[in-house]
Amino acid sequence: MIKSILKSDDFKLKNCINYIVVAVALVAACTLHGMGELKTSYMNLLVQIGYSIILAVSLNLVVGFLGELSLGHAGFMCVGAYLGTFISMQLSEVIESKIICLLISMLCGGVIAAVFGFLVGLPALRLKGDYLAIVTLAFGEIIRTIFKNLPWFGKAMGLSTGAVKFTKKDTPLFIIVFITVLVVLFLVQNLVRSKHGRAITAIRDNEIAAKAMGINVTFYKLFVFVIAAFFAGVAGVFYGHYTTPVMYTFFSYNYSIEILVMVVLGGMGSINGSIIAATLIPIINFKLQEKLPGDLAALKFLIYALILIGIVIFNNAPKLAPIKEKISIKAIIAKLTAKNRKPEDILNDPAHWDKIPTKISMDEVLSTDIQPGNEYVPDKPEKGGK
Amino acid sequence: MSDIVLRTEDLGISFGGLKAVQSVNLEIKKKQLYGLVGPNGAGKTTVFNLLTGVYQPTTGTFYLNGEELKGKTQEQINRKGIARTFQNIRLFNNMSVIRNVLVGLHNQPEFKCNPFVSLFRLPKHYDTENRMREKAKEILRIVGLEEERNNLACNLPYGKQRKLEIARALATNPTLLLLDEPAAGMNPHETEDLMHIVRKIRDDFDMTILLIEHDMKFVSGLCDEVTVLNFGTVLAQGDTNTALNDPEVIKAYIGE
Amino acid sequence: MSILFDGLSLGAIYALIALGYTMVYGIAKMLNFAHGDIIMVGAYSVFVTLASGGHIALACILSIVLCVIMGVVVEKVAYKPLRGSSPLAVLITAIGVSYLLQSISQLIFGADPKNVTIASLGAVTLFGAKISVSSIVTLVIGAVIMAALTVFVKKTRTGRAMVAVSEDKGAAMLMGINVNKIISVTFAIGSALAAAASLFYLMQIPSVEPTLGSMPGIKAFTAAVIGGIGSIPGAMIGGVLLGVIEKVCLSVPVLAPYTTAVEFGLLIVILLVRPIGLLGKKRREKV
Amino acid sequence: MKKFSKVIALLLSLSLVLCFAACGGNTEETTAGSEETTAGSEETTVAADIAYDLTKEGEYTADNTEYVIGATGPLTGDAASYGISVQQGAQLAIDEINAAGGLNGVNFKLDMKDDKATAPDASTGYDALFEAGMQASLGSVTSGSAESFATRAAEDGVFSLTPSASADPVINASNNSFRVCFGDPDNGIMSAEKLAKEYKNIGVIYDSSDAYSSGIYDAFKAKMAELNVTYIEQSFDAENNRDFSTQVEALKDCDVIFLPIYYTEAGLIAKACVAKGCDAFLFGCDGLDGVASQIDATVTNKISYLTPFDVNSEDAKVSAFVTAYETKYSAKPDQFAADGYDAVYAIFEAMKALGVNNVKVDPIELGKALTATFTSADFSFDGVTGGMVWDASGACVKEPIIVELQ
Repeated sequence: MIKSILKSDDFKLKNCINYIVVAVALVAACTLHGMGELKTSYMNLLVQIGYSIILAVSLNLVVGFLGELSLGHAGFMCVGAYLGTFISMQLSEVIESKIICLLISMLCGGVIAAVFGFLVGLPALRLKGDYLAIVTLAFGEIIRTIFKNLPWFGKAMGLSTGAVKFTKKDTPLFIIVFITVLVVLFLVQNLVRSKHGRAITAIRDNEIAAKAMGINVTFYKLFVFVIAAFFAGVAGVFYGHYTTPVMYTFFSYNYSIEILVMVVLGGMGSINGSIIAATLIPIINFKLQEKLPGDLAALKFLIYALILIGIVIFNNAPKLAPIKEKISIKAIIAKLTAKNRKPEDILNDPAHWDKIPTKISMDEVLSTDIQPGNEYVPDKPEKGGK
Repeated sequence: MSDIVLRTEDLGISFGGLKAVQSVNLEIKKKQLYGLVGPNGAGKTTVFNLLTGVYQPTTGTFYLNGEELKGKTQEQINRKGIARTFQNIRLFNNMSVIRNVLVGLHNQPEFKCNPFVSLFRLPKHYDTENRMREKAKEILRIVGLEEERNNLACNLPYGKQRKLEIARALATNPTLLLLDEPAAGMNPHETEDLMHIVRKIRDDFDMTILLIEHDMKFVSGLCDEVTVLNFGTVLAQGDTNTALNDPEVIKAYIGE
Repeated sequence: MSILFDGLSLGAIYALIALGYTMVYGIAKMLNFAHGDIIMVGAYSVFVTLASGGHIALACILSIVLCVIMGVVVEKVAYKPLRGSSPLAVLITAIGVSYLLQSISQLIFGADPKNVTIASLGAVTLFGAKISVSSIVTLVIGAVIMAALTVFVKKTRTGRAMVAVSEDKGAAMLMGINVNKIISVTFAIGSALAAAASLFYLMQIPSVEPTLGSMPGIKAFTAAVIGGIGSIPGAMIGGVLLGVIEKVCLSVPVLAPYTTAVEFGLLIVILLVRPIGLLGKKRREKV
Repeated sequence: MKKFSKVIALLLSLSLVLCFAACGGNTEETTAGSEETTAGSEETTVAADIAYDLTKEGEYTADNTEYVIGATGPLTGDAASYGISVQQGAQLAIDEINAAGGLNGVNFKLDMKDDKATAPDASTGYDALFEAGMQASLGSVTSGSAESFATRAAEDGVFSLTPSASADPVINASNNSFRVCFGDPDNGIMSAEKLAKEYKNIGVIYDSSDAYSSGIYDAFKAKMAELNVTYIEQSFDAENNRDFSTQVEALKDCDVIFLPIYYTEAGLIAKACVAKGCDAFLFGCDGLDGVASQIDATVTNKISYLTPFDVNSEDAKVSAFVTAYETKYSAKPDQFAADGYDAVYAIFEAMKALGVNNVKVDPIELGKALTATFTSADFSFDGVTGGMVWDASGACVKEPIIVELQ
């Protein structure tokens, strides 16, 4: 039994490399911190990276795996940040340890956000594509509008979370955040690499066929929205413990879009890509903030926008595909190994059949149909052997 | 208990004023290979869509093994035992061949596995996955795609994609298999091969199969009974030879 | 009564922007997030022309010319290379373009809002409420543009080609329609509408800043979706409806802070009841 | 391969254990630390006696050749105009100080980071500044970010004197946090008293989405209830509404409309008044400073506001500042610029009074010293926004003037 478990995909190096990288990064950061070599700015940057990873990975579940565009992810984070941190602040009056407060409120914030995820998932059952995108965007704005007017959360002033905020004297927040990142990665990858993950990707690839295969589309759509919202809520709780005050301005659709940008830059459906993008974007933001003071700050958005447009066009433009293939790592490796490849090999390997020039394209095959002058005249049927 | 698997009664649907299909009465017996033929636009695929819950019939109803399935959703109908393939192939293109089949196996009671079992990787998850893989390989072997199991579905040649669709439908363990133009786009050699596969499926699984096909050699070589549709109505029905040689049918095809 | 008129004139602006959205979405099948920022560009050009002593008519023409050039250039540079790739990629590029336009205008004009001195057309009293002439003009022009667009799409060659492209790009291409040209024309029309919207926007809200376009853009997109995206009268109805609702909410003190929530809530409710919007055309996916 | 996977699994679990160990190890420190903090805050009242050492070198100030004053503010995004004003005002002050020979020959430097008016960016901005050798700070420009900045600064003990963040949580966030501007409640109470005394039909339009505006409005509301005066309220949400016809329509018959908002929206409201034919007197607080640039000749309403700063003042100091600002930036300074200018000078004066003569002075020691100076009874500062003294809470006490626009 254990042997077969160890043999499964879960324990292949390429499937757990991300755990290793995150864990090594965490251990390295802990060591540096223990030696007193880790600057506060880097510790705080690590927290930002951590919750960005959680957000990006969870949004990737919705966008990359389920194939539904959501522009309201910051809304779930907002729920977690306001309500989760609020709960934590109430708890802090009874419980002294900030860590325990955080852990409890993480669960609470996540669960409440998940409830909202369920509510947003409901329209997702009826709507698709851009319509769903605008509904999720609308949802995010509604949440924000409500929180900025409720008296319990400081209204426009925001929720002051000084009582529970992790300060320099506490256990560095990044440790807890990164352990959570590992847990989130574990859960998300387990989901994706299971029959349920297959069902979810099947819905993305072809909803009609998925339905015809008896996949419970309703259940899985709601399930994905709930899970993603749960994680976003957890990220929100971290946010509330990382900075004060929790203000509605942060959770605008612009932030949802920033998370989406992480997912798209990392590659939809690629968890490792999301991790990399969610690491790079906070670093870029931080470095640009550090390096571009004053008037140059406006340049930051300019650079950001240009990078965004450039990368998306480069990655997706059909016309650039041949250029991209030439310079991609895969292509370089293939080139290095291609010399010993005989044409017959290519012919026998269906993975390379797209490289074989054919005269008849698929459309022509499909269009063979009964037309005037090309009608089918039934032959004398020959009874097939039975 | 009769051995009639699928019975439709006065099945019909109209879109707006257009009667796409009207009063189709079918009776398909167990292990039967039944053909549904007719010129383009005759409403064959619409009948499939009615039987699988894509459209809801406006008149009539249909029964699978005596149980009325009208009004059920696509998912429910699939679980009751009707599986289908699609005329314009609808594979999960970005997934490997074996994963396509694994999706088909998703609802089998023997592979039931709560999402949280997978989420927390309880031992049951590994057990289920392994058994599913074995089963999927077995099904792929039947349609002759075992070798290709790790390729992306969209990289398969056309004929193999058709076969994969059949394998995937088969994986849902249906009592009735609906094949929508399974031989379209295949060369004669592949068609021959497919005929063997269809028969093998019928024999190995005691399957009842309803198929739409334009290739009359394929139909007449395979089916015991056919129904000929034209403009949404039944033109002829019964024994394959007789029905296909019906003057009305020939007229409908040649247009005279 | 007065609230209704205020709502109508605000709605007319939303409607004008929504028409641009709906045209571009209907034909190019892409959500042009940067549409709101094209309005901002138009508004700045009006501001610059007026501030340097130009006549309002000149400002109007210049802003339309600039917006059309802008729209077409953006389409050629940022969207055309992505034709045929996933809609999400196009959406992200559009967002990138939106950021780009905002930061460029901040670099040029600075971040602070600039006052625009625009000749007031005065006001008239109608049904006991005082209404500025500019809002009536906005409404009338909006209706005229809507009618003109409908006629354009139905009666002219280019318009019919647009419909063909929106139905099926591939088939349209096989019919000898230059799809790229049609999409460019669509963007040009959409941007011209944005320029018009910017002018009327300034008549009611005479102040420009780099982020001017984003909220009206989102609101107008909401309006377009409420009306049924791709439908020209739908955009008009959606815009006016949204404008009136916004004003009614604002006039109730308890509800006023929640205005945005009410507007977006309305969107969700309408889409849940009618997933294609009020006047949208249903498309059946072929199985 | 299989073996390798096992090794990795082992490594993974090991690292997890390590992490937990690290967590557990630090927890004890945590509780001890928080006790210290509480102890510290009890001693606030005797802040003046805190010992400091201005010769000490800071952790990150070894490379300083100038005194570094840090700040964050919105330099991009919706609120960018406020941040840029503060930056320009502060920079002007720095330039003047340097031109006059600095502090004992040592120049000053302003380092301002963009925070887009969001809390996390203010916090990372603070980190970057602190590690770049910042010695004293202007905090942040907008209230939320300033609270975030001040909280982080309090952890280290860095002095912050925010030019414009008027909400009370900002100065309550730490003992080292001070402000140059009026507090929101002060504005609200002063306005309520004035309006209740002089007018009958009072209307209010406030921005429910803005901390500054709702802060003033809440105080105003309470004061009006206390004075037993009724008024009509209207609100808007600056993020979403820029068309004020409805609000003005509702207040058309008022004698006076109180506008506890910023000048950009106030300009639009004034124009909406023209469109609606409403001739009410528009009265606001210091946020209205700058409204002159937002309106034109068409606006006939009388507008006036409570402010510590009048750009047209005859006062020599103010007109010198205005002239210098105009020469440098070819625009008239608004209140944010004046606040930024004053904040820099206040810090400079305090440092001069302290006799700071160490370019590498430790920000923490300097923080203690500056806090002691600012809260001491004999420190006052006379700037372009009036004469100021600070109380122990960090609030600034100064006299408002009423500026009238025609």
